Amino acid sequence: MTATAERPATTIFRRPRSKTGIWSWITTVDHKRIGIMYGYAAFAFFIIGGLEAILLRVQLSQANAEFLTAGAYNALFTMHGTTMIFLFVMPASAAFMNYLLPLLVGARDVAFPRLNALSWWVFFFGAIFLYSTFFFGTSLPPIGPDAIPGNLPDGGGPGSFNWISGSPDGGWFGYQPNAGPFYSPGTAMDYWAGGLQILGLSSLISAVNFIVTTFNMRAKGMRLMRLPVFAWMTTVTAFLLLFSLPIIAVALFMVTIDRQFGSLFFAATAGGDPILWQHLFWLFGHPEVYILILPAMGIVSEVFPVFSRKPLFGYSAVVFAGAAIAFLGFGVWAHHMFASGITPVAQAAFGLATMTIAIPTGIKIFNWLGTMWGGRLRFTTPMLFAIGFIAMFTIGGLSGVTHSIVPSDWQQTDTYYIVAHFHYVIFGGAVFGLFAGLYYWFPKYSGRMLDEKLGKWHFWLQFIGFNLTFAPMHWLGLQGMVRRTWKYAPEMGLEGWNQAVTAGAVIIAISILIFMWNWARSRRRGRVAGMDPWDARTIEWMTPNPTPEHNFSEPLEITKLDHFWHLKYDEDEEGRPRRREDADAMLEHLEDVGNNPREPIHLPSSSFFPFLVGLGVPIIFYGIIYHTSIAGKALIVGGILLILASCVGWGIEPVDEPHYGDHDEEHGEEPVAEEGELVDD
Amino acid sequence: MTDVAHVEPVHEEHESTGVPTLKLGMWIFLSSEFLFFGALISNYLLYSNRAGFEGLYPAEIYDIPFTSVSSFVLLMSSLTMVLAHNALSRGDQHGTRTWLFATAALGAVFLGGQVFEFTEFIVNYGMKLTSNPAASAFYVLTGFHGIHVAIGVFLLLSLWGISHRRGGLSEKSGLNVEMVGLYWHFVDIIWIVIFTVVYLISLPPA
Amino acid sequence: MSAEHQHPTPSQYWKIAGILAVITAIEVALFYIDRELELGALNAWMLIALSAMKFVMVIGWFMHLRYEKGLVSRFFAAGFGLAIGVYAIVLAALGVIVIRGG
Amino acid sequence: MRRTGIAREGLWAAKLVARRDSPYDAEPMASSGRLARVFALMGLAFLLGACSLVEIEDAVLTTFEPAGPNAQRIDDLFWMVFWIATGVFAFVVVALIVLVLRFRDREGAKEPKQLHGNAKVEVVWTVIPAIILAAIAVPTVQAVFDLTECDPAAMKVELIGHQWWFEAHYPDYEVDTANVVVIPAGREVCLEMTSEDVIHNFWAPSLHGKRYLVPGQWTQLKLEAYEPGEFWAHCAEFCGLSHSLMRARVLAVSESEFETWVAEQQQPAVLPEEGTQAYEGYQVFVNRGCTQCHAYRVDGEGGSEIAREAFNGPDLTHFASRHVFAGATLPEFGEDRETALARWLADPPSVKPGSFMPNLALSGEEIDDLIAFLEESR
Ligand code: HEA
Ligand code: HEA
Ligand code: HEC
Ligand code: CUA
Ligand SMILES: [Cu+2]
Repeated sequence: MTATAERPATTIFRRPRSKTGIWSWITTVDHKRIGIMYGYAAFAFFIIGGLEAILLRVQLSQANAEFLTAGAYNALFTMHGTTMIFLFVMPASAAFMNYLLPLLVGARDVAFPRLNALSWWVFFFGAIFLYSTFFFGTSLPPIGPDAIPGNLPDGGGPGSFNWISGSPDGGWFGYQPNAGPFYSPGTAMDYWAGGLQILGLSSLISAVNFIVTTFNMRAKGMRLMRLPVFAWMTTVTAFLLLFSLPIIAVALFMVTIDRQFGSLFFAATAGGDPILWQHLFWLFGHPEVYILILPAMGIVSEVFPVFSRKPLFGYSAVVFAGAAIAFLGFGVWAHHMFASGITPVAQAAFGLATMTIAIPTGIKIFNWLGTMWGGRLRFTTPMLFAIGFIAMFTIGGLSGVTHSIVPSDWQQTDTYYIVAHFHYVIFGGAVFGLFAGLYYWFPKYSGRMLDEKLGKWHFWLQFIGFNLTFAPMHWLGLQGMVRRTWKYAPEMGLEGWNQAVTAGAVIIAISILIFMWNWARSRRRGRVAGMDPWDARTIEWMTPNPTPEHNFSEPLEITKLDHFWHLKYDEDEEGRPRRREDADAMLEHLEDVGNNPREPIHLPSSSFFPFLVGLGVPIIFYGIIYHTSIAGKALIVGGILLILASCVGWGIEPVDEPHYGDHDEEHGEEPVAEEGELVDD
Repeated sequence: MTDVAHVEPVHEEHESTGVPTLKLGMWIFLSSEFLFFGALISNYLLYSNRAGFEGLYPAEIYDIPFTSVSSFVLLMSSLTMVLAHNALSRGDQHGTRTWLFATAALGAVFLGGQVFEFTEFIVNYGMKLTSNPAASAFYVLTGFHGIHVAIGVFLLLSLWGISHRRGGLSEKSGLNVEMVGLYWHFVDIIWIVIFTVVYLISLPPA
Repeated sequence: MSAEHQHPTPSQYWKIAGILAVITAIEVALFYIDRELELGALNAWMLIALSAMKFVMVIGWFMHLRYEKGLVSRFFAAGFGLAIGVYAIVLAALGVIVIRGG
Repeated sequence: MRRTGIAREGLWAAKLVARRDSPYDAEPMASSGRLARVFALMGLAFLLGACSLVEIEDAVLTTFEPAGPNAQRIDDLFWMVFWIATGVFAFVVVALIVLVLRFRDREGAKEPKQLHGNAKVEVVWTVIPAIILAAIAVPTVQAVFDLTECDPAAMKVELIGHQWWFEAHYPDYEVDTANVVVIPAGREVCLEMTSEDVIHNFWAPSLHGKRYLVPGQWTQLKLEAYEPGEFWAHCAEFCGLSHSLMRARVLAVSESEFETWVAEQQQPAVLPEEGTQAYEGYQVFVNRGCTQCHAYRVDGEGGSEIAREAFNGPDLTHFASRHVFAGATLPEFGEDRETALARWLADPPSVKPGSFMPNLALSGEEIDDLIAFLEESR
C-alpha cells in the first residue's frame, strides 16, 4: 500500500477525489452510498406511484365517474403498476442488497464496485427515460384492424406536451397486439419498452455482481451455510434476475423492433402470434414476483430472530425453501394465461406446478412461527411489520392458491380478485417486509433510531388502511369488478365497497406521511443508536453506526452462524444465552477501531465512467424512438460512441489509485459529521 | 468491460471459491446469455415453418455452402483466440499480439459474410425484416448474434491495442484476455447451435 | 496457477480445431445427403448430436471448463439447462413441439 | 478516520447499556402487553371478516350465483378451496396470536432456550400442505378437462371480438347479431371465438369462466344455462381505451323461443312505408354513409353487400330486437332507449372513448329520423 504509486499517464480524467458534495455522489463506488441513492429514488417513486393510485381510486369511488378520461385512467394504471414494480420495489430491494450484502458477507465492498455504480446509474437514467414519456411521449388512437402491416404510423416527434395521456397505456404487462404498433401508435409504448429494457440491464449487472460477491467475497470462515438469510435471499434473487431478465429483454426487443422497424412478431394479421408475447412476458413476469418477495422474506428472517432472542428456526430449511421457490418459480408462468386457450394438459400441468410453490412458502412461514415459539418477543416496529408480513402475505398467498385452481381462476382472472391477491402479496408482503428492514437497519445508515412511537402509529395506520383498501377488492372481484375498468355501471352494485377502498388508500397515504415525518426527524434528532441497538445477531452490527466507509476495520474470522451473537453470548446449562463478561469490552473495542482504524485502509477509488456509460444508454434509446429523423440517428451514434469511449477510459483507468483514493488522515477531507450528519448529503 | 476485484480483502483468502472474481462474473453472465439466445432461437423455430405467410421463408433461400464457410471461419477464430491466450501465458508477447489480431480479423470476416448474406437476401430475394414473421425472426436472431460478434471484435481490438504499449500485456491483462476469450468462445458456441438448428435442420413449411 | 499446467498445449488446440472442422464438414455433408435420401428425423438427431459434440468441445477445451472448479460448470449448466427446459415447454405449449400421447 | 460526534455519543450509550444484562433488557418495555392484545383483536376481527365474503346485493356480474352446470362446477370447486384456505389461514393466524400472547416479553422473563430447529416438525409442515394440495389437485384436474373443451355436437356460435363490441354469428342459421348472444336454455352451446383486432376476453360469470378472443386463433367456451334468463357479460382483458365499456348479454331462452328468434333474425328487414318518419330515417341511413360499416339486409336489395366497405360495425338489420347496444353499455341505468340512441348517434366517441364509429355530424332531425327507423328494425 505504497502511497507513492505514480499517476498513470493513460487516465483521461483526473481521478475524482471529492468526498462530499454532488460530485462525490456521482463518482462514488461505495456500495453503501449507492444503496442509499437507490433507497431515496425508490421511495420517491413509491410516492409517485402512490399518487397515481390515489387518482385511480378517486375515479373509481363512484359509478360512471368522469374525474379522469379513459386515456388518463389507462395511462395511470399502467404507470402505477410499472412504477411500483420496477421503480419502487425492485430498487428498494436493491437498496438493501447494496447496503447490506458486503456487510453481511464480511467484505469491504461488492465484487465489482464500478459495475455496481454502473447499475445504479443505468437504473437512474432508465427511470428518467421512462418518466420522460410524460413530456415527450405521444399516445394516439388505434389505427384499426385494417392497418397494413409494415406500413407503420409516423413515430411523432418530441414536443407534443400531453401530460397524462402522453404516457404508456398498455398495462404493465403490455399485451400484444394491443400495445403493438397498430393499436398503440405514438411513442408512449416505446418509452415503456425502452425504459423497461434499460431497467432490466441495470438489474442484470447487479445480479452478476451480487452473485459473485456472495460466492467470492466472503470473510474467512463465512461458509455458505453461515450466511445470514438476507444474504442468501439476495443471492437467490440475483439468480432469478440473471435468468429471467434476458427473456424479457428479448421480448422487449421484439416489441421495439415491431414498433420501430416493422417486424411482424406479434402482428396477428400477418401471422404473428400474440400468445408468444404472453409466454415470454410471464416467463419473466412470474420469476419477477419472487424477485419482489424474496428480499423481503430475507429481511423478516433477520428480524424475527433478533426480536425473539432465538436463532432462526430451521435455518437451512428456510434457505433451501427460498431456493426452491426460485426454482419452481420458473415453471409456473402459464398460470397467468389460464384463460388464453392453452390446452387442458398445459392448464392442468401449470396449475399443479403452481400449487407446489405453496409448500416451500409454507415452510418459511412455519419456520418463522417456530422462531417466535418460546422466544422473548418484543414488539418493536420492525417486529410489528414482520408479524404483519406473515399475516398479510399468507392471505395473499392463499388467494394465489385459489388462482392455481384453474377453473376458479377462469372466474377470477382479470378481476379485482387478482388485484387483491397481488396487492396482498406485494404490499402486505414485500412492502411490509421492506418497512421492517427500514426500521431495523435505519441505525446502520444514520447512527440514530427511528422513533418507536411514530413507528407504531405508522404501522397500525398502514395495517388498517391496507386492509381497508385491499380486502374489499376480493369480493369486488368475485362479484364482477373487472380489472382496468375506467368506469363501472351503477347497476353492477360495486360503488359502496369501492368507496371503502378509496378511503383505505387515503389512510395508507396518511401513514406514509407519518413515516416520512419520522424519518426526517429521526435523521437529525433521533435517539443515538450506539453500537448494537437491537442486540443483534449478524456481523453487519460489528461495525459502528453509521457504518464507516471501509466497513470492517479488522480481519474477521467467522466461526458460527450468527457469529456476532456468539461473540456476545454463550449458553448456560439449560441452553439459555448468557452474556459474556467481555461482551461490552468487545463492543467498545469494535466501535473504537471501527471509527479509528489502526492502519490505513485501501478502498476502491471513485470513477466518472459508470456515470458516463449509464448516461449513454438512454441516449441510444431516445435515438431508436426517433430513428427516422436525423436527430435520432445522431443520438444513436452519439450514445454508442459515448459508451465505447467511456468503456475504453474505464478499461484503461486503473481500478484503484492508492494515492488518490486513500483514506488516510493527511488528506482528511471528509467532513466531521455533526449530529448524525454523516457524509450522505 | 474490465473490472478486477481489487477491494482490499478483510482477510487473506481473497476469493472464497478459488475462482478469480472476474472470471466467475464472466461465467455467470454467460450462463444468462443462454436464456437470451434461447428465446431468439425459439422465436425462430416458432415461425420458421408456420404455413401461410406471404413471401419467402428464410429456409427457402439459405446459401448453405456460403454459410458453412463463414461458420468455419468463426469456428477457427476460437482456435486463434485460444492460441493467443496460450501465447500470453507463455509470455510470448509477439504471439499474443498476432493471434489476437487474427481472431479479430476472422471475426470481422464472419461479420462481412453476414452483411453479404443479408444484402443478398434483401436485395436479390426481397426477403425483408418486414416480409413475414419468419423473416423477422431470422434477421433478429442472426442480427443479435452479429452484434455480439461485433462487440467481441471491439474487445479484441482493444486488447490488441493495449498489447502495443510498452511492456505488452501484463499478467493482470492476462485475465482480461481470458475473459474476452470466454466471451468469444461463447459467441462461437451459440453460432454452432444456430448453424445447425437454424440453417441445417429447419425447413420451410411443406 | 497450478491449474494452468494442465491446459492443453498449442498442438492439442490445433488437433481439437481439426476435429471441429471435420465435424462441421460431416454436418454439411449430412445436409446434402438428407436432400437425396430424406432421412427426416434421423437427420435432425444426427445433426443435433454432432453440433452437441462441437459445443462440448469448445466449452470443455477452449473455454477450459474441464479444468475449472465444479462450481463454475454448475452455474453454466444451470443457465443452459434452464433455457432448454423452459423454451421446450414454451414451444410445446405453442404447438411447435408435438408431444405424442399428450 | 476521526471519531465523529455521533460516534462519541454512541459509545456513551453503549456504556449506559452495559450496566444491564444485555441491551435488550435496557430497552424500555413499552406497552408490549397492551399492544399484543390489540394485535390479537385485530387478527380475530380479520379472521371473522375473511370467513364470509361479503355478498353484494344485485351485483349483476357476480360469480356467486351460478346459473348453469359449468359455472356451478367452478363455484363448488371454489368454495371447497376457499374453506380449505380459510382453515389454513385460521391456523396461521391463531398460531400467531397464541405466540404473540404467550411469548411476549414480560418483566423478569428468562432468556429463551436457543432452539435451532427440529427435523420432525420440518417434515410435518412439509408433508401436510403437500397432502392438502394433492387433495385439491384431483378435482381441479378433473374440472379442467371437463370444462375446457366443447362437446363437438354442440350448437356453435361464432363470437368475434372488436374494439369494443362483440359480434356474434350463428353459422348453422346464418344469423348475425351483436352484443346480445341468444342461446337456448338447458343445452350446451359452444362459443367459437376469435378477434378482429386485439385480445379480448369473454366473461359471463353466471355461466362459465373467461376465455380469450385472440386475433388469428380460435378458442372455445362452452355455455349452458339451466333456465331462461338474462346474464351479463363483460370483456375482461384490457383491450384499449374503451375496454371498460365492452360488455355483452347472454340471453338464455326456451327452445321454442329460440326457434322463433332464429326465424325472425333470418328474415331480411321490412322496409318502412314511404312517407313515414322511419322511411326518412332509412334515407338518412343510406345516404349518410352508415352502410359503409353497418350491414342492413333488405329483401332483394342486397343490403349486406353495400355494407362493410369501410369497416366492420354491428349488423343493424334487427337492431330493435336487441335491448342493449354499443357494447351493451347503452342505454345506461335509468336512461330510456331513445335518449341513449340519440346520444350515441350524435357523438359516439364521447359516449365511448375511441369508438370507431365516427361523429357523423348528424342534425337533430336526422337523428330523430334514424331513431324512428332503427327502432322499427325488428
Ligand atoms: C410478491 C409478489 C407475488 C407473490 C409472492 C405471489 C405468489 C403467488 N401467486 Fe401471484 N401474482 C402476483 C404477485 C405475486 N404472487 C402478481 C403481481 C400477479 C398479477 C399480475 C398481473 O396480472 O398483473 C399475480 C397473479 C397470480 C396468478 C394469475 C392470476 C390471473 O391473472 O389469473 C396466479 C395463478 O395461479 C398466482 C398464483 C400465486 C401463487 C400460487 C403464489 C404462491 O407463491 C403463494 C404461496 C404462499 C402461500 C400459499 C401462503 C403460505 C403457505 C402456507 C401457510 C402453507 C400452507 C398452504 C397450503 C396448504 C395451501 N398469482
Ligand atoms: C409494488 C407494487 C404495488 C403497490 C405498492 C401498489 C399500491 C397501491 N395500489 Fe396498485 N397495482 C400494482 C402494484 C402495486 N400497487 C400493479 C402491478 C398493478 C397492475 C397494473 C396494471 O393493471 O397494469 C396495480 C393496480 C392497481 C389497481 C387496479 C387498477 C385497475 O385495474 O384498473 C388499483 C386500484 O385500486 C391499485 C391501487 C393501489 C393503491 C390504492 C395502492 C396504495 O397502497 C398506494 C399507497 C401509497 C401512497 C398512497 C403514497 C403515499 C404517500 C403520499 C400520498 C404522500 C404524499 C406526500 C407528498 C406529496 C410529500 N393498484
Ligand atoms: C366508420 C364506421 C361506422 C359508420 C360510418 C357508422 N357506424 Fe355505427 N357503429 C360502428 C361501430 C364500430 C359500432 C360499434 C361501436 C361500439 O359498440 O363500440 C357501431 C355501432 C352502432 C350502433 C349500435 C349497434 C349495437 O347493436 O351495438 C348503432 C345503432 C349505429 N352504429 C348506427 C349507425 C348509424 C345510424 C350510422 C350512420 C349515421 C352509423 N352507425 C355509421 C361503426 C360505424
Ligand atoms: Cu375487449 Cu376488453
Ligand atoms: Cu405468477
